[in-house]
Amino acid sequence: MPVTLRYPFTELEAPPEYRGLPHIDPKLCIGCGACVNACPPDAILRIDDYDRGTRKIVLDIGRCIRCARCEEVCPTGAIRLTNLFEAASPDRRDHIEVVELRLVRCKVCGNYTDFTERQVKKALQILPKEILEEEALEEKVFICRNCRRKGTVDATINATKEVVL
Amino acid sequence: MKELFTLAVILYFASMLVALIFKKNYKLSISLGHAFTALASLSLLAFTINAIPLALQGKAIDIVYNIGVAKIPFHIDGLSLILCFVLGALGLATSVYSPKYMEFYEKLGKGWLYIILYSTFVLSMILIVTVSNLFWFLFLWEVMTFASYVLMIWESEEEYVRKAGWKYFVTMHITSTLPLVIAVALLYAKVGSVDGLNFANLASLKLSPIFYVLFLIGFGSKAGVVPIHFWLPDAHPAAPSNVSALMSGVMIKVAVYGLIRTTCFILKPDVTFGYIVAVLGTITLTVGTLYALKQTDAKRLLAYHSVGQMGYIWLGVGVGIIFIAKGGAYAAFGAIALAAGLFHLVNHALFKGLLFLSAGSILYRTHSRDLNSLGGLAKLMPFTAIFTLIAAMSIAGEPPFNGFMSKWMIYQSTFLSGNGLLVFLGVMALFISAATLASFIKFYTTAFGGEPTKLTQNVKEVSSSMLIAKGFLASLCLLLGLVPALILPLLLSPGSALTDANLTNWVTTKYWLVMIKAPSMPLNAESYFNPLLFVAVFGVMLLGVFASFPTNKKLDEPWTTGEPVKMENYKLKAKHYYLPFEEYIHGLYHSGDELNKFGNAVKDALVYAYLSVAKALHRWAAKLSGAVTGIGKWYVSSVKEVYLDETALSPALKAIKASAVVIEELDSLNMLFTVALIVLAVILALMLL
Amino acid sequence: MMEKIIFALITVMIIFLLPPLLDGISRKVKAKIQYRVGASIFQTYYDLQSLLNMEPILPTERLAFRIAPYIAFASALAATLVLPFGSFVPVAFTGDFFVFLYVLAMFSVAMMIAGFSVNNSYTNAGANREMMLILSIEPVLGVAIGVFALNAHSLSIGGIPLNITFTPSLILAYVLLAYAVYVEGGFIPFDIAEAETEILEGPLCEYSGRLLGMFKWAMLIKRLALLWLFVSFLVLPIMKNIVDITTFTGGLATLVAQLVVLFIIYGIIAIIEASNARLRIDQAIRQNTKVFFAGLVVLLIAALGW
Amino acid sequence: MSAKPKLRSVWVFHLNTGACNGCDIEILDILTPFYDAERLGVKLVGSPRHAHAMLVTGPLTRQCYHGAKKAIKAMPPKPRIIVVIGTCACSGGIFYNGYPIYRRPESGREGCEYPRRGGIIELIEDLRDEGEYVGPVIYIPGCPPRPEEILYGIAQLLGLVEKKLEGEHYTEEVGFELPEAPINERIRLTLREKLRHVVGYFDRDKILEDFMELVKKAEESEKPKEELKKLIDEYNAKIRDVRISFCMRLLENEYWRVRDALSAGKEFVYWV
Amino acid sequence: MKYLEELKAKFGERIEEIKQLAHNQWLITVDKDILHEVVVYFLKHPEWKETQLSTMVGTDERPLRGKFSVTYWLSVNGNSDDVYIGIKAYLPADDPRFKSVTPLHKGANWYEREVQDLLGIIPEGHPDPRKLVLPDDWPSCVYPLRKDFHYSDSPQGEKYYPYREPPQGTTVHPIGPYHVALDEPAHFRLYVKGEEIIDCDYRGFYSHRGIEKISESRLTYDQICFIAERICGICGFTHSTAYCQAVEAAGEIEVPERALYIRTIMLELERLHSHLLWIGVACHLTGFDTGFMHAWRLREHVMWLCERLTGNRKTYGINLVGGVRRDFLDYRKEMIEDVLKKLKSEFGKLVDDLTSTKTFIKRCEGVGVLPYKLAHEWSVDGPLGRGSGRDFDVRRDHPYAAYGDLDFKVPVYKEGDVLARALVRIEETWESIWIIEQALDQLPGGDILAEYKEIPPYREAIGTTEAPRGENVHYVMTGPGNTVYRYRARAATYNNLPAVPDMLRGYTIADAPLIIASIDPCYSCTERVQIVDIESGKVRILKEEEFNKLSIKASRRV
Repeated sequence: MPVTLRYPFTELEAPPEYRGLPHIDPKLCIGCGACVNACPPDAILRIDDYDRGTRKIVLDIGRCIRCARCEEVCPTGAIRLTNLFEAASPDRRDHIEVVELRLVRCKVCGNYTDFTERQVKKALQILPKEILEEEALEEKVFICRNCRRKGTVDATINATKEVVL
Repeated sequence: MKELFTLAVILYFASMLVALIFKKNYKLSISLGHAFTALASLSLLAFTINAIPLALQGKAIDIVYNIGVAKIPFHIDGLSLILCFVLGALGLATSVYSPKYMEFYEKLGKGWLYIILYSTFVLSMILIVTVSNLFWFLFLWEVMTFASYVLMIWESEEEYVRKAGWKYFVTMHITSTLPLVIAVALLYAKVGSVDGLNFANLASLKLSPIFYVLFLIGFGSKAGVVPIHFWLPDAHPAAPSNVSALMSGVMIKVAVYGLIRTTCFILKPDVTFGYIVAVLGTITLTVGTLYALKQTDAKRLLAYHSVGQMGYIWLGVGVGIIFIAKGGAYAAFGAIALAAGLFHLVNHALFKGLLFLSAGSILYRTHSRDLNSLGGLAKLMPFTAIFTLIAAMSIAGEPPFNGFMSKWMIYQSTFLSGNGLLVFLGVMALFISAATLASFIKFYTTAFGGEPTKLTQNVKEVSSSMLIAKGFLASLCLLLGLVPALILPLLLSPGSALTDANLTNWVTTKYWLVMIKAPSMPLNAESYFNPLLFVAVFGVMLLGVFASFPTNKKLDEPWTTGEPVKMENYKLKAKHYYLPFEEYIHGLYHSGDELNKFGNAVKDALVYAYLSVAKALHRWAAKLSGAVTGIGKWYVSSVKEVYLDETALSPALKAIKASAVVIEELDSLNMLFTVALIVLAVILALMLL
Repeated sequence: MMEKIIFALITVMIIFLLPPLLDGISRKVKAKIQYRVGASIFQTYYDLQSLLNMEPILPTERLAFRIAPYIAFASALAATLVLPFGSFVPVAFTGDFFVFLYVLAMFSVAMMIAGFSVNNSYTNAGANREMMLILSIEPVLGVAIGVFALNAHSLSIGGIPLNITFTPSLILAYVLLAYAVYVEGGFIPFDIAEAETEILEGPLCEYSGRLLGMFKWAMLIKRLALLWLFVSFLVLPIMKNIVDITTFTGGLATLVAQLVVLFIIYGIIAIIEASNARLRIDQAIRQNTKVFFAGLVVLLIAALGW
Repeated sequence: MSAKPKLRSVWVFHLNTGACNGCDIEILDILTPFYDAERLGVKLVGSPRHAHAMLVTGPLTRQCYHGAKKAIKAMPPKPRIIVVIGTCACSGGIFYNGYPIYRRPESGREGCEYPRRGGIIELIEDLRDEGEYVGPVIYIPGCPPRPEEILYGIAQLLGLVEKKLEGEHYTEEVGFELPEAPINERIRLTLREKLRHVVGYFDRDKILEDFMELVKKAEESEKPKEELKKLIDEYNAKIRDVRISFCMRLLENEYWRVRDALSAGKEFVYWV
Repeated sequence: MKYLEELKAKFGERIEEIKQLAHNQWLITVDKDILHEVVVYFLKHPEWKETQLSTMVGTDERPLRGKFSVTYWLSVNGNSDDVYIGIKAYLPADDPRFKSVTPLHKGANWYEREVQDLLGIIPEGHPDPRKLVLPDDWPSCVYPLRKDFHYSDSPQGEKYYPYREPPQGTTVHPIGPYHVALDEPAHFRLYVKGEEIIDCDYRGFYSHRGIEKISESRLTYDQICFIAERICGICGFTHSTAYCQAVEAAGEIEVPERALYIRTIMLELERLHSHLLWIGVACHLTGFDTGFMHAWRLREHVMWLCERLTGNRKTYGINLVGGVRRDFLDYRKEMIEDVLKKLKSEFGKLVDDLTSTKTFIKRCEGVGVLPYKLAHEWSVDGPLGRGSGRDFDVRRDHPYAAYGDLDFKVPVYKEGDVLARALVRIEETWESIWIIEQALDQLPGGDILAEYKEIPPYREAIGTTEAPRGENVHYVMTGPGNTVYRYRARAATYNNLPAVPDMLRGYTIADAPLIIASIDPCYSCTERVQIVDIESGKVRILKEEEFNKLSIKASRRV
């Protein structure tokens, strides 16, 4: 009466409660970096490239400790711990998941800002429409911090930032 | 043929002479002296080999030397030849080995004296095993004891050597010489003349059982049989290694010769006596070997094994005596058992000699015989290692070496005896064989295994002459193991002389096969062993696997589970080998120690008494020599140092006198010496009366 | 002649190839007891094959260390060659029990010398234990042989089983022999010398690759030799009453019977192994001594002729 | 699955370079009845000399470094497979830049490189620099990896299974979708945060989804409050779980409270 | 606390301050010269038989007060009072020395060596002032837990080996760091005569990962929960619970009752699998693999249960400051009940199997005896202490989580050998099953995670739990900006391990793995880690002299 499981000669699914491999849904990720801040082992990186105007959210499954703090803090539910577990690989590069997002180009100075286009969209979704008219916001949102500091300090944009981060 | 024997004797005397001539040059005297002893051994060997066919026919060689005052008769039969062979072989090996080895003792000087003593020692043994008169036997016996004693205390500035010397000398006199003297005196009283003490004459007498007891004690104590073995482990290591080799290799065997000669040939083999010998042998082998298991001093370990291995010999001889005495269908079986014992005697001489020479080599190079601090010599002294391994495997009884053959025959003679007690003795022998193996694995691996230690890291291989000597013995070990038939017929001859049975039905000794039958053995169930075939099969398989699975030599340091450990501390110390087992049988050791304490008390009392007597005798001798006091004084003042050994060779009175003068410095030693001379004088006096 | 060749072939197969299979079966049985699927019964072959293909790494230059596996292998083989396979004895350089024992002991000697010739307290401890185990079991074995010798008046491996008469003491001698074989075979609880969790497989700790493979294989062959001896003692006396062993078919039948009994015994051993913890060396010595003293009683009974 | 294995016998030595024990216990676990790595020919051995493969766990502390190096050097010259088990050994894990952790000087201690550095690879590279052969390396991340995952890794090593994971690099091309919830996003986020404190992050999304489903239904009716109450009663009767029912009730109250507050125009900001 | 009066009477003015930190925690600040006297006064107090040196914390308080401080935390057990006493002394920054307690109480040995290593606070008169914690190639005079040390610096020093010369005529028998009987690296250097162990030297802290430093610098309060869990892979949950309790006590956070019960159930499940693991390992070490397999087969059911309850088999990751992260829905409760039912029937069978295997019992009986007196001197914890007749249990003496509401027995054996420890663990397993059943029945409703605003800085507290191996003590001093100022974790094994050499002496190397395993050692717990902060991004490797200079300068500045 052996009780041995057939695995690895058969497929096996971990229970739905299992905190398995993390996965970023690239369609949902807005690149806000909340997960980066929450991640205890720094398995998630936020790498901004201001020359090319991209932000990379890099997830290294080989560094992840499966604590699911990222899932807990993610505002869009983009990063989730699946119940997959078969991550073994001879190549560490297989453990990398990169989501590369475009940064917003500042309308004033033309440099890239430190937030992504998707972040802005999300912020706009959350912000109560009653508070500001959309057009006015759109204008001011696409401005980098420096230029903004130079210009008038807009309380609502500050609020936006707060919301997002 | 007789000339060869005489030549050997003469050569020994010649060596003494040569040594005296070149007295001033230590090295030369020793080299030349040993050259002569080597030649002497060779001629003895040649004599032995020539004499074997005669012995096989049941004939003996009789020689008589007329030395003026007396005629000394010699009767050389198979039994004597066995011992002659041993003496020749071991004498040759030590003679080749010693010149180089004795450089170790150069600072002690007096090479000439050493040669004289050496020759006296070996010669006395040769004569003992060939002489056929009990009087001369006893005389030579005392000479042998004395010569071995002086050789033994060669390093007499060491405290432990002096102590061991005392122990040896006193014990020998009380337990060995004394019973023998009594026995001889009793016999003399019966026959009335020195010539009447001839073996042939004595054999025709009807003698009382008391002689069994006297001879048993006399020869048993010399052979180191429990309980009179205590002197041996102290005595043998104290001597220089070449002498140890002779003492362990031959001297104690001479006692076995004496036992067989007296109890089987002079007296009649007796069943009860046989049982006693066998049981004593078993006790000896058990006690000796189990004590050896504990030793960490290389030579002491070997000495204890001498005790143990003597037990094997006694067991074989004892079983032989039982069945020879029983006679009938068992007589032939008895002869085989006796041959087994004698075979072990020969083998033990060879491998124990070799082991002592190896221990000597180690001592020579490392100045240490403490196994705890040795190590890694296999790398530095590869040939010594191989020879030691051969000897160790021989003594442990691993096929195809000679030790296995003789042990195997002893097992056959006990297990097939159909006697519950003897089977039990055989079981003990089997068990002790494992203990011997344990002990020699320890001996070999602590000295040669592992990495070199601080002590041994600068050691070199010993010189070729020493290696040749060891190689000679090692090859004999292998040869006798592979082709036991070379010597078995000779070994069987004493047995067949004692029985009338036709041995050819019972034992087959072709070159390639030894087959033994026992009484009431069913058909096709004989015990046989074919060493040559075994070696061939084994060798083919060994080479086969070696060729099919070759290995490279990528090296790494031993695995220390991750943290570094000094190599020296990472090896089991010799004293910790088999510790749980030793603890388990500590009851034995403990009671042994208690007995030892008791024995020491007895011994001390005896020594005290002995010394008192010696002192009295000494004083008496001093008074007697009053007349020559002046000469003695002059001698002392003109010679700067007076040593006991020097005086030993002066005329007796002068020696007594000289020792009287230096009594303050060399009190006890001189007393012992005096006693020795007086004992000799007493023996002579008894005879002449 | 033809018959001899057939027997020789079968024998070679048994000697070389059966031991790993037996080990595989033993592992399988143990796995089943532990509710596992366990390795394939051919796993030991795979293990040996992969080890024998691996270059070793040596901890010391000592020659003794390097050739010990070969000596062990050759001695285990040589010991096996004198056993009766049916009526066939492959190379009868001896028929004697003691020669068999001593040749087999060379295996242990090689192992111990190898273990002691490395500066490593693990291998040293293993070799040390091996020796002590032999020391404590040797008398038991001796007593068993003694009873057999008293009973059959022979020391021949072929001769004893064919000439014994069944007496109470003989039955007890079988028990003693079984015990001794079990201990010498180094099965749990007597795998003290090769204890993995305590002293990292003892003398084998420093061996690697090919040399380790040789040793492991040799050890399995040694176990086969010991068990085959016991099986022969068990089977031959029975079979000789049923068939004529000296004929070809009789020999073959005996061989088959031997094999069957061997498998059964290996299975039983696996069960004993699975349900025991390893003893400490001092406990093993104590137990073996107890058995020895019991054996002496058996010897006494045998000496009295019962 | 039916592929013939490349290796049929893998003897492994377990090398812990400062792990928390989790992975080590899982390694022992794969020997136990349910997983039984012996099926695959895996045997845990006591000495690196016997080992084909080294099972490495732990972030490689400096104190372990020397011993670990010795252990790998003590292995037979080939095959020297390294099986890296657990996140720590793969990349240093949560401990990756603590002061006692070994890093090669060229690896640096902090930085944005990826794959993230750390763990046993530092030692392997040191060994390779010294000219020692080190065989194939297989990484099995996890904290700790499940026994199945270790089995999977070993099976991969034996050639029984193929690797399933590939590195992914997504760019904007995959498209962006901003999921539209049936209720106001701000309310949703507030409720979501509230739920975190009641049932925890894991179960909240499912419950919230169900709840929003009900809300959507309720909002369509005329009397949403009564309707929602009714719907939730029905839902609870169906699900028969005390906790979920409790949450539903709670959500209902919260929902109306927040919605009322919002529609009253009160400033209401949530924070993560 | 009537004893405080006694204390005041005895030491008078040199007691500088007495304050209550939490309902059961008192902090007594004393003059540094009488520190050791006060500590020993409590330890040897005749009325508090089982008083225990729980932990000792050294803190670099130079940024706050310009001083170092050391605090000895004592737990008073086996008495109706539920009290922890901290005895604190401030040491001057330029010459941080204090009188060592070790000569008077062996149990303080490691604590004092640790502060010496990590903070450069020197215990005067310590009998064995060798390095304990830091790597052997760590430079001298660099103290990582000082606040002027950056957590990710790792200066190289010269490698040396701190071992004593072996006693005359003994062989060194090293066990570990890579020995098959040790799951984790630790180095026992046995000095043996053949098989017999004469003496033992220990070098641990191979798993020292700097958790405390990481926690004080890189991580936030919530993140520390996860690193605390990774202190140990077997009893991680008790660590994170203890940490959370410490922070909750310091920050005065009210934890919902349901969270407490969930924690209790998880703690007991952890104890279940840990004890089953231990039984298996003990069997494995004695070569009884069948016992190992069956124990672990049972354990696997618990592991699966935990995986379904929390999402992971052992690093449950469900603790946060203020509560837990996952709730027990009804179906999860049912799963627990099923597993318990299975365990109850099969565990009994397993125990019967073990006790009827004579060879196994023979190996355990009379081996590794730790008499009561030594157990007390070394302040050993948990089943080890209870196997030696010490009657204490944090769950009973200082109820935390929901243990105050539950009923259970504390098994105590007097023999002090491996068998006694095994029996204690077996009985505790039965008790754990019983506790879980009770807790499930009483599981209250409500939230599982408290809401709190901010944790006030510079408050101290300790949190204790009874891990499967004994008492875990976590000390937290809160800091500004969502980080911890000082975090100190002490696992049970930290107290138990120093007693191992005493247990080994006189037994054989065959027993050594079993004896070492019998304390159920958890080196990673003992050796913790310290880490916390991310961004600086540049590599800093300093030469030793440079570094030493720097730290000297820094200390002068402070």
